[in-house]
Amino acid sequence: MDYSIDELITVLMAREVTNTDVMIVGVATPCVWSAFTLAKVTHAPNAIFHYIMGNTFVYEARRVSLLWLENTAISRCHRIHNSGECTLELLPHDTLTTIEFFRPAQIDQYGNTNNTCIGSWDNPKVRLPGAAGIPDFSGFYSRGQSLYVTRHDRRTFVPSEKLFFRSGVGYVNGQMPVAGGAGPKFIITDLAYLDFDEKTKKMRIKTRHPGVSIEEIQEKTGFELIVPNKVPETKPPTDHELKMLREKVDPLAIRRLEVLTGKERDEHLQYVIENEIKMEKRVMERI
Amino acid sequence: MDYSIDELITVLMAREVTNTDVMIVGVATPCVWSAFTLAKVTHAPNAIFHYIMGNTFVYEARRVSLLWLENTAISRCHRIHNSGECTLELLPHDTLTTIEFFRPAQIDQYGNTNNTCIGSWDNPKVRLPGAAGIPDFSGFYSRGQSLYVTRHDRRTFVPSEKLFFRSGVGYVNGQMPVAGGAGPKFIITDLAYLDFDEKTKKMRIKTRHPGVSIEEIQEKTGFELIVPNKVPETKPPTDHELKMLREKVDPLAIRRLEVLTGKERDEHLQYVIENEIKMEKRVMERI
Amino acid sequence: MAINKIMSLKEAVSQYVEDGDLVGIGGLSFWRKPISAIREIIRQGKKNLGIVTFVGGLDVDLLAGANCINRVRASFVGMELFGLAPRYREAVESGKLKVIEETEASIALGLKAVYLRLPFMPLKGIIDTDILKVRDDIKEFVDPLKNERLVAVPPIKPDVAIIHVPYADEKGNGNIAGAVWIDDDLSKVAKKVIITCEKIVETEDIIRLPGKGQIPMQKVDAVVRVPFGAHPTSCYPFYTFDPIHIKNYMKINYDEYFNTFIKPENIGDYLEKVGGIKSILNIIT
Amino acid sequence: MAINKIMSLKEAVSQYVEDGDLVGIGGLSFWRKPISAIREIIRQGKKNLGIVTFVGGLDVDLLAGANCINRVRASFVGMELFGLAPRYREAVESGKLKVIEETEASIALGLKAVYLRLPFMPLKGIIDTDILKVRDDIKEFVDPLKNERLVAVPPIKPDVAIIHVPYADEKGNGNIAGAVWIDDDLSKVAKKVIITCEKIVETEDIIRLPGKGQIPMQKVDAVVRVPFGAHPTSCYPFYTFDPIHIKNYMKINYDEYFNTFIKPENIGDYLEKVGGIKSILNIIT
Repeated sequence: MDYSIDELITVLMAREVTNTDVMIVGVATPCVWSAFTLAKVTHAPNAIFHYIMGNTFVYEARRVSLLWLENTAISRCHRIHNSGECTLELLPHDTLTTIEFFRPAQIDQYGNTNNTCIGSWDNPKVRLPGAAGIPDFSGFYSRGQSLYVTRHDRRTFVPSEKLFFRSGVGYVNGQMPVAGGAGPKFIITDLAYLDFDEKTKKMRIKTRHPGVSIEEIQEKTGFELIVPNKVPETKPPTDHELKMLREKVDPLAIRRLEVLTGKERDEHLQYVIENEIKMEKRVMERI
Repeated sequence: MDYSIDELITVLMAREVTNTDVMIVGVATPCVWSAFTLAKVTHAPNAIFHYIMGNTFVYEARRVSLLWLENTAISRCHRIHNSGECTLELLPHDTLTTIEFFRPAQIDQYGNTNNTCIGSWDNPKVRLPGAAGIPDFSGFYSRGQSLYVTRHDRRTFVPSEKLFFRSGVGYVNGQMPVAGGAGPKFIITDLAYLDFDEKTKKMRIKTRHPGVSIEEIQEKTGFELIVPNKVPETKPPTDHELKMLREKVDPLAIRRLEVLTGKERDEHLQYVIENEIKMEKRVMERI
Repeated sequence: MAINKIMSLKEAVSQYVEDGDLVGIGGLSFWRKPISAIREIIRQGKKNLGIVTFVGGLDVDLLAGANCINRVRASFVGMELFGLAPRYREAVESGKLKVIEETEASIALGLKAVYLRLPFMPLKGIIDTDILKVRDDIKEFVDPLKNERLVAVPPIKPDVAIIHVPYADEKGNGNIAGAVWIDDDLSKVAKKVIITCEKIVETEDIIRLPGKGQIPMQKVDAVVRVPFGAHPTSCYPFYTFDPIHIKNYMKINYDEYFNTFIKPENIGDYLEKVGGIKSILNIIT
Repeated sequence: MAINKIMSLKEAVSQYVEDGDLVGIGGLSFWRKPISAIREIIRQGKKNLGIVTFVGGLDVDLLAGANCINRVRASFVGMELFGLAPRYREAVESGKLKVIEETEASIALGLKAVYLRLPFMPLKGIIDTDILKVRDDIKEFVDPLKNERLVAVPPIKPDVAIIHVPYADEKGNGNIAGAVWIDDDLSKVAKKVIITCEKIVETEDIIRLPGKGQIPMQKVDAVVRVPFGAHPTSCYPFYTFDPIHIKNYMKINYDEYFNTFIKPENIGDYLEKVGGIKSILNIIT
């Protein structure tokens, strides 16, 4: 089956989930939520959702939603905490939660990230939302940090000296994180699956997506990538993965809001809103 | 009306409670629980119970119990926390909880206390239960520490050099507590109401209980007490206080377990147990 | 004799929010934000407020647009999938609004430090970030037991906390049906607390509600009933955020927004402007 | 495919408790203590265990009497109004059992430190106590921000936590109906967790129970059903502690106690020895 880029990214993220994971569903990241839900209904039925929208653990999977996610996160949870417990206990802990995907506005060759500002901090061209909890947890995960970027370009992939603000810590100067975690593990983008060289801790192409050349990936990256002798093609989504994603997990394609821009995005947002405020659709389907 | 010593101590403690207090009910201190309950049903109707047995806030008053206090502490609570929140947040905080009575095994002239051991720490004659939370909270209370002792004698009231272990901090060397609280405020005993001299921070007789002489109090204290020119007699329990305490608050006189010893105590414990395991008495009366 | 803390929004804000205060705001981006109280703060023309909130969104943006605030402590400020927060951006980029860079843990620990009267709390997470370069009140130090690298973050003590909750009693017990976020900590450490609520219930009911009274009565100064008081943000389990209103908010001129939606004091008048019962039907769960 | 962690007490204790382990025990003095698991530990002759518990009582006393433990971390160990803990006293006074002096806050903070991988947590409360004289792993230091006097307490990481709960599901979610004390923290930071429970319910039921699953499934290794498994301590909301048994325990010779009450492996046999249904009628709520 044909697939779109949001579908590819979502499927690749889903494949990272294991059956014993506790999957951290953040706010406003429908690709991640879709990926976790897809994993849950395909190969990881015992995985647990940890919803930040709710501060809850939830065992069952429900359809992805823009407007009604509080219902999904809260009404059927089997544990509820507060953000103090979430932030200071569950998230940095290695067993209580296990997998989280971060999306940086900028990332350098060592996996250091910036979500704080474009331009200088005290006189920013664009004030971005901020670090959130990324530095609080990313250095802790023993299985490493999971990252994704929906538009692979030189504005996002920058050399260290062009990272405007280091709001998330990767391999600073090639070192392991102080907090004891395994450091950045991989980045899933619209062009490739990238990981980090074990020795130099620099970013490396692991697989290139179907139809994408190594040259294109390098060209759209603001620093030199490590290119192994063999760079296989990314295994594309299977028909089953696509079918589940489209029909069950995220039929309104809310995930697409993470990849679209401009007018197209605005129209899709309108489409999602209109569909979700329809009376008869407010109970989130259990899948 | 005549009254017993447990009744006097309980009434005096009750009088310390104000209408806006949050009263910390510890475990195995029925005098304190009786006192708080008495205050609640007499002059402090808006006071809130904070039960350690339950880690709960409770607004309504119930009869004091030995066996069924979990029911009282939990079934009707309007807030429930865990000990982490209780110990690290509510108790040291100045508004969330406000009054707690501690009973030391030893106390010196500066209000330093010992609940850890009799004899040297590494070769104790008697291993006592331990510091519990006394040092964690006592230095914080802005209204000061409230103390009580059911048997005023030279084994309990000792000079600083005979305090075997300082497990609770009073005015160390006459200084205010490091944690910022007001320090020991008063001690209610079976002989007197004692407080501390504002300047020297040494223990002082404030009132002597009816029939007790200053000489007797001093004689039963292992250090020199400050004796003001005027030491009035303690105002004895009123008929209303006694009636409420005996008939409503603690009809089985469970509080007496804190003052009795030996065979008398054993028999009273048996009496309380027998009465409380009776089927028809298991719902704690709301008062 | 009975405790009764119920008052009007006007009274509560004028009595408990002072110019220059550090105001703790509950909720998350556009979920259960005390927006009716924010509108009242704007109407009363409060100035030089500081904000501390776990994740800011419409709350911070409205206050930035109205020039009520000069500093913000938040781990994140944004309008989620609706975009960056427009007035917040403008205020920060023009230098009018100071951002005190925080993370989730630095805020959570800063609040926790207040309870035990600690001058700091230790943290590993933010070591090696640039946050340390722009926060001179955060210091790296060597821990006294194991010589590990650590960072010391200072306490955060709000002057007043403002929390919207679905249920409250007149004594000030507040029940949050959904996510609590840091609202319990904000209430517990703030010097004064205002809660706005959808419904006033009896203490008997608080006892029976899941989660009971997460906001403890002894900390609460004012209880204000404002049905749909979080609109256009959500209040679980009653309604979700109003996506149409928020989409509109992202485009509309601020003065027009002020005149149409902030000026009306009466919640009914406001809700009529928002679209009346048909808009409410869109968002109730 | 479905997760099922249910096993026998014998299996759970032999598989997850090793000689020398630091064992975290839930409950408080004689309230909701996992006594059936303690009896199993004694029967299996475990040695050199350390105990960490918020407040110790019958649990610590039984283990001290059986010579299973060589160190105890607790803020308090006693039998409440029934007296001092007799075997604990004897073991400490004879030098067989080492007390690591703790307070409520030093234990609570020690557990909290584990989450953020902190080498210490700061505390004011215990400054100027003699606890600092007998704990060389606690140090006074000067805080890096305000130069205040502080004390650094180290992390506490149990090898295994043992918690008795009224309700659990087969996945390992545990619900505590009454006071949680530090049992959630013990479970969350311990390397392995055994829960014993009164009743096995479905996850669907955990969702509906007040407090839901305070003990999170992902941390739990073994779920063991033992009705009256906390006896002679309490398990709210089902039964309170058995005052007659505890009074007897205070006087009886330990060997006799062992032979009569600890030896029987089967919970029914044990309860018959305790007095059977008439004793149970005394304590059910």
